[in-house]
Amino acid sequence: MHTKTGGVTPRARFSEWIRAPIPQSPWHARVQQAWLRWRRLAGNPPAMMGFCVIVAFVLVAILAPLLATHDIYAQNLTARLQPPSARHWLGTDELGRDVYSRLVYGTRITLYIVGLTAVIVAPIGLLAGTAAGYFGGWADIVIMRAVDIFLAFPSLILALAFVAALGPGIENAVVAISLASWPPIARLARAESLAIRKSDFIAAVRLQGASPARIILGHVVPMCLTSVVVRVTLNMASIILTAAGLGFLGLGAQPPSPEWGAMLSSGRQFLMTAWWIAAVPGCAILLAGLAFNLFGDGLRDIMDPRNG
Amino acid sequence: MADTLLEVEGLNVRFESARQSHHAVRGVSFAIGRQKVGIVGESGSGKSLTGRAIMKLAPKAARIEAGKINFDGIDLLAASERRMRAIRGNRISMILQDPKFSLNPLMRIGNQITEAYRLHHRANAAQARAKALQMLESVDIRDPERVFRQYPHEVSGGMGQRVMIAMMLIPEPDLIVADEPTSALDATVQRQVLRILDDLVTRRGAGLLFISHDLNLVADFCDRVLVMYAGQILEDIPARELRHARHPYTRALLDCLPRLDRKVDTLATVSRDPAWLLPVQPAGGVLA
Amino acid sequence: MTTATPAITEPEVPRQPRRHDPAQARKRLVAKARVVGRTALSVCITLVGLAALTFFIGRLLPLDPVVAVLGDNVTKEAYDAMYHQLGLDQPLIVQFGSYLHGILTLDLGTSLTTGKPVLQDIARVFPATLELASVAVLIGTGLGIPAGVFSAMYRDTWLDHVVRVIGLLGHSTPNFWLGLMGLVLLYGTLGWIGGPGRIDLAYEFDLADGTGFYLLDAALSGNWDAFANVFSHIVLPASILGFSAMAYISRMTRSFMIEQLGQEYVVTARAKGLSWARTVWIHAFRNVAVQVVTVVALSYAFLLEGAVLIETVFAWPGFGRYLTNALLAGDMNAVVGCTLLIGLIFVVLNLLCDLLYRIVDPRTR
Amino acid sequence: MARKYGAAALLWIPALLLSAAAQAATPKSALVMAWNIDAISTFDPAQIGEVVTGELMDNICDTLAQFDPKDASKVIPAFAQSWDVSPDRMQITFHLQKGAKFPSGNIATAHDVEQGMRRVVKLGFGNAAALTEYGFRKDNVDDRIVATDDDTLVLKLDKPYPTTLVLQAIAANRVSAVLDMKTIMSKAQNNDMGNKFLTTNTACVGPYRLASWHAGESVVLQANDDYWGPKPALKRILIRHVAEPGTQRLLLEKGDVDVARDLGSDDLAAMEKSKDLSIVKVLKPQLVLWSFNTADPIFANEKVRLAMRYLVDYDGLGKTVMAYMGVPRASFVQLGATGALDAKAGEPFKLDLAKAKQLLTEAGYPNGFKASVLIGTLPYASPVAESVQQNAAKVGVTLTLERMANSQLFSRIRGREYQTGMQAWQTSVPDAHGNASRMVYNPDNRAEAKLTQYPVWRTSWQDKGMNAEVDAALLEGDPAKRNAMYARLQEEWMQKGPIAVMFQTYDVAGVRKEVHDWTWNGFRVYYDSASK
Repeated sequence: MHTKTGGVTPRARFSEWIRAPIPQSPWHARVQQAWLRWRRLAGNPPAMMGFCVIVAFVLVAILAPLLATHDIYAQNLTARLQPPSARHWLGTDELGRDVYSRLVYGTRITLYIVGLTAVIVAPIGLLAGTAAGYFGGWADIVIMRAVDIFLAFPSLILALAFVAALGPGIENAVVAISLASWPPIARLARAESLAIRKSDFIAAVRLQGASPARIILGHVVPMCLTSVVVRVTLNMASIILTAAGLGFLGLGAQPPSPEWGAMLSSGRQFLMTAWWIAAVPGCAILLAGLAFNLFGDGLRDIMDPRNG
Repeated sequence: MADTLLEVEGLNVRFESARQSHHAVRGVSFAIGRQKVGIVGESGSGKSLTGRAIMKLAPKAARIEAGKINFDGIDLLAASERRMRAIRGNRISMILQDPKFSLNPLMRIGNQITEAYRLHHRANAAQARAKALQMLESVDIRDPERVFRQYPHEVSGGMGQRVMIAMMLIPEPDLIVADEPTSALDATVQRQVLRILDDLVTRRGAGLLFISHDLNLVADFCDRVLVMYAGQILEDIPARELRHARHPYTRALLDCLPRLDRKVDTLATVSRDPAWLLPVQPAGGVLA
Repeated sequence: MTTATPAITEPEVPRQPRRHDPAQARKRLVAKARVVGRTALSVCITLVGLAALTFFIGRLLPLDPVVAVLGDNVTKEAYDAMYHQLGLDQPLIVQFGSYLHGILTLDLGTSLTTGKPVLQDIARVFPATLELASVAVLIGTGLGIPAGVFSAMYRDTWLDHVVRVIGLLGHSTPNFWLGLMGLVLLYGTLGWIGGPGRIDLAYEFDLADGTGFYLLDAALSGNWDAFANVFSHIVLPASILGFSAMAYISRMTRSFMIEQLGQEYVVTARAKGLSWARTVWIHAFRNVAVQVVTVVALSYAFLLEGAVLIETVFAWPGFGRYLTNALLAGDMNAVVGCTLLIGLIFVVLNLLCDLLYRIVDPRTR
Repeated sequence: MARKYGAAALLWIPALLLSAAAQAATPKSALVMAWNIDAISTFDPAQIGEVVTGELMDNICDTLAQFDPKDASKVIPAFAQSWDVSPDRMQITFHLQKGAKFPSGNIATAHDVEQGMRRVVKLGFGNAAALTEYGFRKDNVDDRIVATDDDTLVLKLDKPYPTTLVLQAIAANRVSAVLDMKTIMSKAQNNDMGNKFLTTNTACVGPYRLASWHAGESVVLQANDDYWGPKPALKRILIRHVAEPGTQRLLLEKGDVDVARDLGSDDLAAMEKSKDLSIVKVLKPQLVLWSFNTADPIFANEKVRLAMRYLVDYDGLGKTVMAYMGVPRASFVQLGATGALDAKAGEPFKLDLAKAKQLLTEAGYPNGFKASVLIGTLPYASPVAESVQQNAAKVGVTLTLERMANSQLFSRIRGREYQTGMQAWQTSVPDAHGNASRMVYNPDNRAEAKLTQYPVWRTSWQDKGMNAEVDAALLEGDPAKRNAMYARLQEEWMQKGPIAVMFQTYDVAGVRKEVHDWTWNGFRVYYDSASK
């Protein structure tokens, strides 16, 4: 497409290409769009910060085996509840396990929970919402009524109830949290698709005789996607907190898993003697939650500036 | 011309966005006295922005530069926000396009008008009220008492715009910037509103900067017309000579208007030419 | 904190202009009646749904209510007797039916763990939570609204960023953790504040029979020692909950304000010569006031949830702890009762807010 | 308006800092105790199946006899001032206190006790077992428990049980509580014999009475002024529910409570040094069990169960996690009980991975196996389980832990729906028979028998031979012979039993110096002798 720009360095060529006022192809347009958004993100320090932290977390999770200094299950009853030291950077817990190493591996669990929940929640919420919004009428009434019912519960209570019913464990916690957090997404998707449904291009597609399923999946869903993504990112913080809350009540990950909430609640017994056991995972949770919030906030500003 | 009211020189407005800086107004210069001057141009030609820049009400993101903006001997470039407040409404006021949005939906019309008055004149509630009612009458509102008590959504568009005019004229400003004051109204009402605006302005001998996209309207309403295109003023001619405008763009605009006096088989469309864009003269003093 | 799910967006406001003409008026009346009817119906459906959902979750629980009543060490006969007495041998649907009937007669059944009627229990524990939540909301509103407005006024300045980050901190902090740490520091180490519980046992019996709102009781009875004591107990948990409420309120206020500040009437106001501050507070804020009130009202409801963990940490004898205990002990009547109540509160609050719109916003009158 | 809010908010910050917590010393006439009292669900002595209410009840309701505060294995007179035993040990006659008054004003007579004891059997809650075990059944209780006059009560036994055992199991047990039957029966509804009334009330002769109970909040006991015995020094016992051990420590150290009952072992270690409070502890008749469901093919194998016993780090845990919480114990008979093996013989096991590995190989699991362990919410449950899990991993056995609410844990284990599970078990008598009858003796192993109150039944394990030995030991007249028989039982059971006993627990409390004469033994706490 940009053969004219022969002599210039690739870099300059790229920047010229990426800035090109008129995109040459859909792909080009998409790249430009993405690039533009990236620029906007870069221009938003808090969001950028959040993004970096998340990236850091992901890296930690991947590199856990390299970063960890001890076997996270290895107990040493003679060296328990030790304060931070050169040997144990963040001290040891009630069974003499290295808190730092456990914290590092804990990121894996946290990200696992967050990711899995997102993967479950987004599609459910999207489909329910778009279906309700697109079909309207009874479908709408029924689905939205269900959503209202779920929304009338504080999500933690609902998660508690479900976990109690399903039995403890990470997977169950994830399911419970998902069950508690799809409704807002559905509501959002519905609102979006209500608007889209009226738009002319949908009418056009319908005239071409596309099936509702096709229209929803092929046209409505993609339109809702951005705002849903933003919303899910914002939700991730509260997911982390709910998960931690469940762990705190002993209903989340089961021992000896180094899930942060579980670590925190076991550390609770030693607040006075070994505060760091509770303090450290607490900080980690805080940091993770904050990162996702900052990033989600930034994303929202970027994706749909209207409610900046 | 005699007693220049407003003098603008080399006005530039830029929007610095993440992607690239968009140069919305490019070195616009003009001067107006106590007369009715129209600014015409397609949407996005920067005409409204020019109007707002004068009042320093352009959006935050906009970077405004100008060689000179003088209003009645006051250097607006240098004027502090405090000073500007004394000028806005009091000396220069502004009529916006659509009363549905430009009036505060949760304030009674009366309060909005009296507020404008008491802001610049020492007057107690009763006096302000009297003045407001009188003002409402002067914009041909039959039952001012009632309108005074009503909320914006309770009055029709035309009446809303008249309220707007009343509100903006009550402090008796010297210059009025009217930003598409009639575009939101239907034809019949338009005339009426324009008439009111017209004789209020002429009676007070105030200046009027009439921003519009409707060449015809401007042609027979204003004394002078500035034609803007892509953030620049292409032509500045007396309204009555508009017919003989020689700039191709102005011509094009004229031609693409349906005419009654002469038969046209096809409506011409505006053809653009990069050459029209004159080199932008370097801006002088930076403001805001 | 999980409390602040920004799920609530401003309810959309009908903008039809108002005409003075009897036929129209009658039509509107009929329409209103229909609206009222529909809302009432939907509320009922929601509540029944709530009850059903919780009830069936409750019955799914692998917890054995009989064990919850009789304890671990019990003979078969006693077990079966209680099993029958609790009506667990009937089909679920029958049990649910009788439960619904109970609700209609304001009988939420008897708590298995306390042996008292659930309603009575709730009546006892609720004031504790309500007091906590009220103080928290007071803090949240007091800090949140100004914070939100200012960061909207000075958008994208350092102030805005600071407010936003603080707000997000409020969303991101595990409040139970904050509670634990605060307790250790402020009570354990520094001794600035009162410990867990609502009040030192020494005073508890001075306020035994009052409204249940200790601050109020103490003040009314002029027992200022007790008041100071109660205050020293409530200040930390309330501040922590208030923090999350603040985060939520400031966030919402900010976005409402930003939307308003983009409106034309703001330009009008400026063009009149109003100062920026006055434009914001007098003109724009008036337009978000109702939405803000809505948010405040709902943050109240969210605090109920926030209370669950905080009350566990602070041994606060409130609704949240009652619910958690009931949940862990398999005390289904209590769980369902509480959940129903929470649902009810949410629904009612939403209704009230809609009502508020109709009253305050002239366009909907 | 928002400005005002702002001002109010700003005022709050200093308020937070300045709010000097009015630190109230606890009232002189009252004992203030921090305790986890979530478990309280009723005050009906016929129904109470849980430790906290049990302890309260002991101070609310006199029983015929009581355990000697100094030596729990002795039984001393209480509401019964004396008793005589028929030569054939088949009948015990109690001579009761005269003219003692109930709070209601009624006079307490032998008939109240008689009715009360019959009531227990007829209601048939868990506590009924205390009587049914000794042959008092619904159909015969009316002629076997008889008040011959206002202050004489006769118990007719079906077998010549050891008298001390009967006294411990019945006379010193809340099943013989002195209940105000007139009042209670007057409150009875749909012939529950006043069970509903007693869930939230008490009507007894005793040093204290229940003044108020707010579930999960507080319990208040009020001294009875017209109590026949010595008047309690402290007029009020205030019990505040506090779940968090850490919180309890804070309250205790700040002097907001006089006694804390659920302190964590590490907090206790830290507080030992403190000079304004003391740590007191006493062995409870409570054992920490690891039960194996022998219906599961893996654990049906005796060698596997034995191997598991070698995976517990009795010593390490005992010194750390379980310090102050308990002592290593493998025998089903608690230390201090008649017939118990001594500390050494009662704990032949130690952490020995090699031995465990070898046993597993013999059992046919050279590469170990996978199994699940259910645990409850007791503070030490999780660390102990995790430690075991870690050791198991070293011999190839993968244990997955499932932590759950205690009530859930109970119902799973009672329903035999588990592979292995850890829970605490408490007996009410300081005699080998107490647990022999529950953890060894399994009268009927069929699932439909539902002998859910027998820990051994829950493991679906039965050994006819040992059943017989238990019966024999029970009725053996000669104490020396009897002890020998129990010694044999214990040794045999420790090798092949379906339950690995790991620890015997302490009752441990932090008591502030202001409190004097905090008196207790493994079986009860004597509030009435405490003073300040």
